[in-house]
Amino acid sequence: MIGPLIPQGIIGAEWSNVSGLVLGMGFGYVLESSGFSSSRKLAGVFYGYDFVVLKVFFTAAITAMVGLLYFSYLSWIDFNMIYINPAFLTSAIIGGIIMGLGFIMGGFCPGTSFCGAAIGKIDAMIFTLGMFVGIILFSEAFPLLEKIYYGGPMGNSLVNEVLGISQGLFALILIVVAIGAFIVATIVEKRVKKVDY
Amino acid sequence: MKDNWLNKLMIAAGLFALIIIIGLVTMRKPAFRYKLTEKETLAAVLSADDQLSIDKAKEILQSKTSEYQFVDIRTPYEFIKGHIDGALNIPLSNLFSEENYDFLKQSGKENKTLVLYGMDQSQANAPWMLLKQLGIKKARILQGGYAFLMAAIPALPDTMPFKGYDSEIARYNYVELVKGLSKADQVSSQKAAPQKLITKPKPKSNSPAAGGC
Amino acid sequence: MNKKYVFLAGLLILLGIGLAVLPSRQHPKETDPAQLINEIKDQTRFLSTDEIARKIIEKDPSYMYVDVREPAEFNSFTLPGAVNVPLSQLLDSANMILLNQKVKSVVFFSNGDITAEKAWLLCRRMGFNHLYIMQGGLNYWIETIMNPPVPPATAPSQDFDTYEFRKGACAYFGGGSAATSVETKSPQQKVVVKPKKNSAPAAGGC
Amino acid sequence: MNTSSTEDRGKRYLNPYFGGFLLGLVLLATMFVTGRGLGASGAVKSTVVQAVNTISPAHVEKSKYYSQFISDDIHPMSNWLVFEILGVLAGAFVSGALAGRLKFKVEHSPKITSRTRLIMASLGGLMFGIGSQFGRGCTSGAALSGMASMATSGFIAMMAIFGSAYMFAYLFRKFWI
Repeated sequence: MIGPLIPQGIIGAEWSNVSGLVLGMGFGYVLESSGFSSSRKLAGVFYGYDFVVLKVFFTAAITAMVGLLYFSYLSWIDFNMIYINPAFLTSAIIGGIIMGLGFIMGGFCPGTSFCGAAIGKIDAMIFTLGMFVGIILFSEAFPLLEKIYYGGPMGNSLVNEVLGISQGLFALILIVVAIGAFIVATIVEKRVKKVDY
Repeated sequence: MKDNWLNKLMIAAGLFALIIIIGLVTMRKPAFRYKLTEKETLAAVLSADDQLSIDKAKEILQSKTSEYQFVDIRTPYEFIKGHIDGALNIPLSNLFSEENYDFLKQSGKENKTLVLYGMDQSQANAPWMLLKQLGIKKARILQGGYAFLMAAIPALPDTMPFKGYDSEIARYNYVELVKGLSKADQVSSQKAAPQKLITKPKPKSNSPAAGGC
Repeated sequence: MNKKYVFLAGLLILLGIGLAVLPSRQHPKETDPAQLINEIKDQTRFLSTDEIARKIIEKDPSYMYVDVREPAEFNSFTLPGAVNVPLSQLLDSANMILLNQKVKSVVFFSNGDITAEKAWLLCRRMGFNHLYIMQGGLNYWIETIMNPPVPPATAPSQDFDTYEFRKGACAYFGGGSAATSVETKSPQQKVVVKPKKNSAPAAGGC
Repeated sequence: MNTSSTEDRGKRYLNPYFGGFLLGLVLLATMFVTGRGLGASGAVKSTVVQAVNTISPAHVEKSKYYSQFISDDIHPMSNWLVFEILGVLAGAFVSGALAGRLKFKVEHSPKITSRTRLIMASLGGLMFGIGSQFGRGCTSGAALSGMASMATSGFIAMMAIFGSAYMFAYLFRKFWI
């Protein structure tokens, strides 16, 4: 077991911020060069004229998942030390709905808005400011929202455990679903009128 | 233009897959794997089947059968000072070395029953449980260990059950001890709850129990 | 161009099939047997009765004491604050939650240390951390803490320190009334116990 | 790599699958090094908490929500996301500069004015700010990283975000097409 490097103490914790900077640069570079700094390109996925979000998002998730599973199989990384976000069903669904609404209104998600802001998109900068205000609002109203925030706890569960299948089988299913989605997306893209942006 | 990116992707994805395949091919098989599940282990541990009783050990020693192989896990120094006849000395620190472990697996296959023992039972307990879980089905443990077998051997013809070997038997009546009641009271309570009060026949431990504290 | 996409999709599906059919390895949460072997070779899993007595007296909140004997025995006597998890019910889900916790260290004990060690080994195998065994079990607890042997006069001074501590601990755990113990121990008192502390003989046999 | 015109240059994006593959590698590297996924909204939250803490520490202590994260600050990784986002800004800037996309502008559909677009963007940001707290992460933190590590929360977040966006897409069509 070599990874994850910092939690295992192979790299000192003082390097964590440096690693954040370097990995963040990679993240930002890839997002921007894939076209995620353009809100109209992002919104295209919801109107069928540009499926770049779907393609990038699914390819990334699958690549990382397959890599992670193989790495853990080969004992290169300790899967148990990977941080798993706790699932709170009610809270996650409500949050997801609000975020979806925000996505279609603002045309960005937080990561991409930073990319847009970095190359001078003023709407992306405004979006980022809106986010700050949103988080402050949420924090101030937290006593009222606490019940929802902790609603439907499911623990740090893995999706394959919830479904009762092995990790590998789930990965295979997801790969097949994703490839199907890519094919459908390509067909839809050809049919829908191109939007110039 | 687009094709250019696609070529790069193909090369990169191919490399990615190659790394994984190389990893899979060169992956070392783990030397040890659990063969029993936790539940099976617990069941094996709870049943007394895998504990070789002192009486049975005496029988084996008398009959000199080759079905049983005693394995002494103490240090060579202790082994030289005295050991069970025909026992093999594999110190705990070497028990899982490649050749010794292979030997243990081999004798397991040959239908030989391995009997692990240390100075006392608790010394051999964890190694025995591990061997069991690693799939050496015929591993057993000598109840009470070497010290108690030796203590019991002079009494070989004696058929009286010898209880002193089991350290899990409460040697003291804890409740009475803590209450600090007098000797007379203890005797009466001994009658009330006899299974609680199996006192070791050694005078050393008996007297403090009587003393109350 | 389409061919290249087909190739990529095929590659991805192959990798996925690989994941799905690879012989499943050990449950990832389990401790590797090789590591467990190393752990049983050293003695760090044992806590001495003195250490435990000290922790209980100091009310150290980071330790939980687990009695693995059957309830009948647990009910008649156990360590202060201990919980009962009989070995036969060790794998019950409620007990798993209790034992697999990150907050407290778990100290197993039984009459001896064999049963406790069985619980320890099983829990360690399942990947739980911070587990210990009380060395010698309750029998040894009684011998050392509740009824500490008086060290011979020639023993080094730390033996007497330990003895002093044990006597204090014994009083703390409510062992023996002064009356009975003075009776039995009185012949030794003046001879053996170092007159370092005046309170020592007065406290009686404990 | 011939460049015909500046307009063409500005639009030359990576093949989406190649971009996704690279993003997956970055995510994998992140998990390999730090044991956690990428994120974005967490950085904003950390900044907000820090800012409020500097202005009025008493308020942070009183607030049930802020106080959770202040105690967490002992953890060495707590500021990791902030540095990651600084990296994102730098990386995106480099990529934009190389591709010639650096330009101050408001991107919007020809059917709406810049003002409308900016109002919508600020509302969208507000929504994302609130939603990401409920969802314990945004599209990158909860959905992308969560899916890669097979977390249930990641799949719930992904389905909820995209489901709701598709649901509301019709209402907002004139802002985009």
